[in-house]
Amino acid sequence: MQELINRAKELLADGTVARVLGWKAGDLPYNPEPAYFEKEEDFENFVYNGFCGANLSKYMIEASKLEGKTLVCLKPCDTYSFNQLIKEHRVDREKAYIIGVGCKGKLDIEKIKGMGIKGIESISGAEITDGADTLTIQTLYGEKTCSYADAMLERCHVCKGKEHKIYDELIGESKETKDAERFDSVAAIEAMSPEEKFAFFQKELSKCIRCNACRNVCPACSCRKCVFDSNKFDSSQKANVDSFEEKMFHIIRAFHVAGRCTDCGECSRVCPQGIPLHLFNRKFIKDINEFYGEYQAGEDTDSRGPLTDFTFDDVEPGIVAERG
Amino acid sequence: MNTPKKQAEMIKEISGVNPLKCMKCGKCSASCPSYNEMDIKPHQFVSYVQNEDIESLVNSKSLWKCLSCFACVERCPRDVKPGKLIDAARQLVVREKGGDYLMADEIPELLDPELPQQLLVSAFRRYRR
Amino acid sequence: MSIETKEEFRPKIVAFCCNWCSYAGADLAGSSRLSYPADVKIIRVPCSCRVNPMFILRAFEKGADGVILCGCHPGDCHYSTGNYYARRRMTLLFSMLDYIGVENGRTRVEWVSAAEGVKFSTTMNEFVEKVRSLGKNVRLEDLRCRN
Amino acid sequence: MQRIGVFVCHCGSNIAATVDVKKVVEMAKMEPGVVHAEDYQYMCSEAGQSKIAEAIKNEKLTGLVVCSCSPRMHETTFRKAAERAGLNPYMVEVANIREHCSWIHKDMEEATKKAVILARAAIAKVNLNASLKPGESLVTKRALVIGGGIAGIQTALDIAEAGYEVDIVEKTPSIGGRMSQLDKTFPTLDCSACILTPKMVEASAHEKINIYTYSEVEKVSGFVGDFTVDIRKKARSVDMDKCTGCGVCQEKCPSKKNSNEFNRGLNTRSAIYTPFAQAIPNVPVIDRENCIKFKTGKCGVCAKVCQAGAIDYEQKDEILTEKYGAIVVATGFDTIKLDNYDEYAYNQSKDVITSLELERIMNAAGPTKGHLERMSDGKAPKNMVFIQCVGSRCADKRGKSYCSKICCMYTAKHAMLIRDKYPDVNVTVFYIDVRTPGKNFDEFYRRAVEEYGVNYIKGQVGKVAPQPNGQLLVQGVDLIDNKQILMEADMVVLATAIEPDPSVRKIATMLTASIDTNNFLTEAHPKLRPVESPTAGIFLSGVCQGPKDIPETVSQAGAAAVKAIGLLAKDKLMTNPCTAKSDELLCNGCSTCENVCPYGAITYEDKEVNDHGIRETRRIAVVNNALCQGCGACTVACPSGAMDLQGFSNRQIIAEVDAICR
Repeated sequence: MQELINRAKELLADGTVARVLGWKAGDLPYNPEPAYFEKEEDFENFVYNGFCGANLSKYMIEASKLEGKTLVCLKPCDTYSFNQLIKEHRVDREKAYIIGVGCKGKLDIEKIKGMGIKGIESISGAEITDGADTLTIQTLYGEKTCSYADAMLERCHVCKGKEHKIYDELIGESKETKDAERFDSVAAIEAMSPEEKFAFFQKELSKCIRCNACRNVCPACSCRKCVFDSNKFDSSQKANVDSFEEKMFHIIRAFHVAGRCTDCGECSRVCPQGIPLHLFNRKFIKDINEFYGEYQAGEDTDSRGPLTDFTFDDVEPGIVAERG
Repeated sequence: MNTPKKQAEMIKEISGVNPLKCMKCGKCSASCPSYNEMDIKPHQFVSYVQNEDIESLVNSKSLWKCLSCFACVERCPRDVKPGKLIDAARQLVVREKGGDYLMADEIPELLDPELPQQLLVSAFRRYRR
Repeated sequence: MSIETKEEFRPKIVAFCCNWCSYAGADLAGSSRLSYPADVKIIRVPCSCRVNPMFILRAFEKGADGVILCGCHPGDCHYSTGNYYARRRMTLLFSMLDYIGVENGRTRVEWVSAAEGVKFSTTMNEFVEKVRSLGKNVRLEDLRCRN
Repeated sequence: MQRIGVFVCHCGSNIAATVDVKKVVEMAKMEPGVVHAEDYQYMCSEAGQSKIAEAIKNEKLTGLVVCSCSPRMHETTFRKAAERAGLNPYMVEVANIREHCSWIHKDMEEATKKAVILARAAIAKVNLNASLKPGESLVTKRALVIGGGIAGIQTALDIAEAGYEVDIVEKTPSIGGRMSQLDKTFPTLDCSACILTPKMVEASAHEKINIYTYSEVEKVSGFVGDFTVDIRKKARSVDMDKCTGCGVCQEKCPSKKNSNEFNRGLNTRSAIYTPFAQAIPNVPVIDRENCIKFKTGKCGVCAKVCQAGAIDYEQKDEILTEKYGAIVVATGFDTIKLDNYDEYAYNQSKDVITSLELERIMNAAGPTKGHLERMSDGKAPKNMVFIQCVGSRCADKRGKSYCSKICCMYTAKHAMLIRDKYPDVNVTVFYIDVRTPGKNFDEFYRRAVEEYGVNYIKGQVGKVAPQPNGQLLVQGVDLIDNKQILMEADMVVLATAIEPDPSVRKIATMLTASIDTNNFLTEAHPKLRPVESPTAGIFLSGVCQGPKDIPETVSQAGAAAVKAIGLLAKDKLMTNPCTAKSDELLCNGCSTCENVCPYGAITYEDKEVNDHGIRETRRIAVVNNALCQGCGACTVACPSGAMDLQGFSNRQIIAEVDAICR
């Protein structure tokens, strides 16, 4: 982390960048938040550890409008989002100085709490320089430990790889975290009967409180004005008023980002109700891969997205029924 | 037996043939190897079913003279398949009478070693329940 | 007629038809007097690619029991490529609906040319039959407005 | 709020017999925005239209809903009526209660209910309609004719005579098409070449006509009045300007065993060839697949003997890009393949031929120099059998469902010509029906029977079996005598079904012109617009639209020409105002819409916007109204809903959905 801070200060000092976009410590040991750092003294709060899950790409939309370059710290998976935003002309590559930061998997505090660890005072073992094997947690009730992998976000278990797709320089080491298949969870739902599927999503989605956190954090959901806030479709709404609307909202949201979603997993990470929202996006990705060939949004900045492309012999929509 | 109308419906159902599709070109009769032995000709099967005169059809010689070679079925340009109609009429008789045209014991006597296999198969198709 | 048949379930079906092929195909079905159930109501759109998934979900929300989209055959789109995009969009949307447990018989895409009045009518007959067999759409409907 | 008038048409009894129009009027009056509703016998009539005009004036209507026949039929009529009465034509919507309702439903209650819902949907839409103004686009005063047969030649001549430039693109080395392969024409028996050749010469000499032979259309973009077409001029390997057409190269060419397409493969030709003597242009092409020089690199005989030095082995395909205001398709036909008709032994015997092959045999320039003889042994036939409807009128996959229309007449012609020239030849025709609608057609057929003694048998042939003695055993049926017939024939002629030339599929796709299940191009209206494609600016000439004989083809060619001239005569066209429009405050500038636009109508501009007080420069999608055709692909691709389609807006369609599901 110190290496990162030193380099950031250096670039600020020599005028290469006008500000630094990173994470600052929060009020609790596990909730750092995205922040700008413009002066040397700001860096006191700068952190980069296992809890820095937030994808900073989306902040670059606004940062691109500011004077001068912005140094942005991007984890390997965040670079996919950044590429996708370049493709959509939402961020200005010239306005960004990208430091690709290493990643050893990001942590999910809900998982730690789920292990019965309460009253957390501090956590060690989550620094980027640590081995990412074990977490030691000081709690009101004494010291507890847990394995790093057990506390990881779902998305890190199905990591796309620790290679940065776009950067100006790289700092920090990474560690492979993939130990599960990305589409297994989707396939498990696909195998259910229609009744089970419906019951599953009914249960999950009825938790939705329409806080819009998923939409606000999503780098693909970067519309100036969301269709659910405009009068273009007679669909504007601020809260759920019936059981269908949450489904409508989430299906349309997933459809709007289909072919553009990099599967960064931010939606699921930020959902206060713990809804596995990535299951929607990943279903689309799985279908796209199966129907139209492997496609990873954000892999590059110039390929055609699957929904703005076609071949003459694409599968017919009837495939859905045929597949059973 | 049932009313002529029901019989005709049954033939249509068994054969899966829609006689209304016939354009009366006669290609079935032109293709038929047993044409000369038949009293009702293949192209007429269609109109007999259409006119619901199943009685004449089931009592005709043609019923048993058809070789079931299905040349007419193969070549019919309108997908009407007169061979299937006569096949269905035969089914009707076989089902109705409860008796077969030939007894199994009689067959060996009638066999000619020169006969092609296909004919035997079609004979079984016709004469067995 | 028994009471049961009187109260037979009549589905609400929305059919989106592209102006150039399928709407003309529906016109041909009409002028050829090829009947299909009155449950089908057609909305004219310029091209199958004009149909936004929002429209389909909206129809379900408002109580439709089935939604069918008809367009020109692939390769024959009046706008060259519209139906190719529609094909991808609808494949993914239908797959998603299937994934969340909505019976896939309630959605269908059929390519009907201006010359295929017969196909239009048989497609609609089949589709209505299918939706009837599935019964009322209760999974996507906004129940609040119904009861 | 709109002030909407609803007009319900009885269409005589077409609608009123199954839809309770009074009930529709009554229900419509209860819909929001509706201030006036009435019904009338014939809304499209003069009287009906003036009712609309009166209501617009008296009730100060701002929107109209006409419940009548399909909008494809009378939308324009009602829009024009509204415009004359001072209402913007795009404030009119049509509820289709005839084709989509009264004609398909029998139960009055049910049909009326549906009509009410359809009216309701249209009213809901009109409530959200906005006045639209069409734009203008310029017309390129030049026409393209695809296909250089009699249809294409006639169309080109007629357009050129009206004073417009025309280009003909023909894929074979010469214009002339199928008609140049025919010997005589029915029902007058004049020689085909004698009437066609002068037309070919006239076309090639016309100063307004430019002919590209051995060329194909490669790519088409643009729209009515302004098409851009790429034409591939295939390498001829002979310099058109230098060649004198002396023919020495063809004589000396050592590769002579190549199937002669013009003679339907009945004999052979050299690798450098002109398809026939009267070919235009009279410049040979080198068939590179069979040329020894191209295959082995050695030979070059033609170059050596050519005094004009016209042979050019290095020639390359050339792509020309031209602009046109109108395109006429005249791609013609071919006979179907007979591979699936084993019973007629076409692939087994050389003496079973198609009628088009017989044309070549009968022709003095054909493979037998006009002598009627068997292709197997050159003997003169004594007994000939003609079989009608081979592959026509078939419900199965082997053939075509339609009647090929020309076979009855050309068979009568063949039979008559043979009996006339070779009175000792017996001619038997097996037919299903003899169809002779046309001027002097039935008389012609009767002459074949009565004066020339052609034996017509009503019935079909089941099988043609080649015999060891070279004869053909024909097994047929006489349905009148109820007899099966077995006869020996020396030659059997199959009246083979015709189908659109296979190249038409690709061309139709390029032109976005619709084709039917048989690959015939669809007309804009089967009765009232038979020579226009539904795609604006595309016209149909000849058999590409449906089977027809020469006089019909020539009339249609003229009609297509007139339609094209009508278009070219205009300086400007009104463009469809139902185009996409981007809301600059919602646009993300993400380029997604640009990727799906088939017309390249969307570009991006950096534009200063005022978003509720925030002034900033944004990258924003801009639609070129002259290029946009209004498909709406962009509207769905747009995630923010910034892109919307005028006349079919998101809110309008949703209003229709809501009205239907209510």
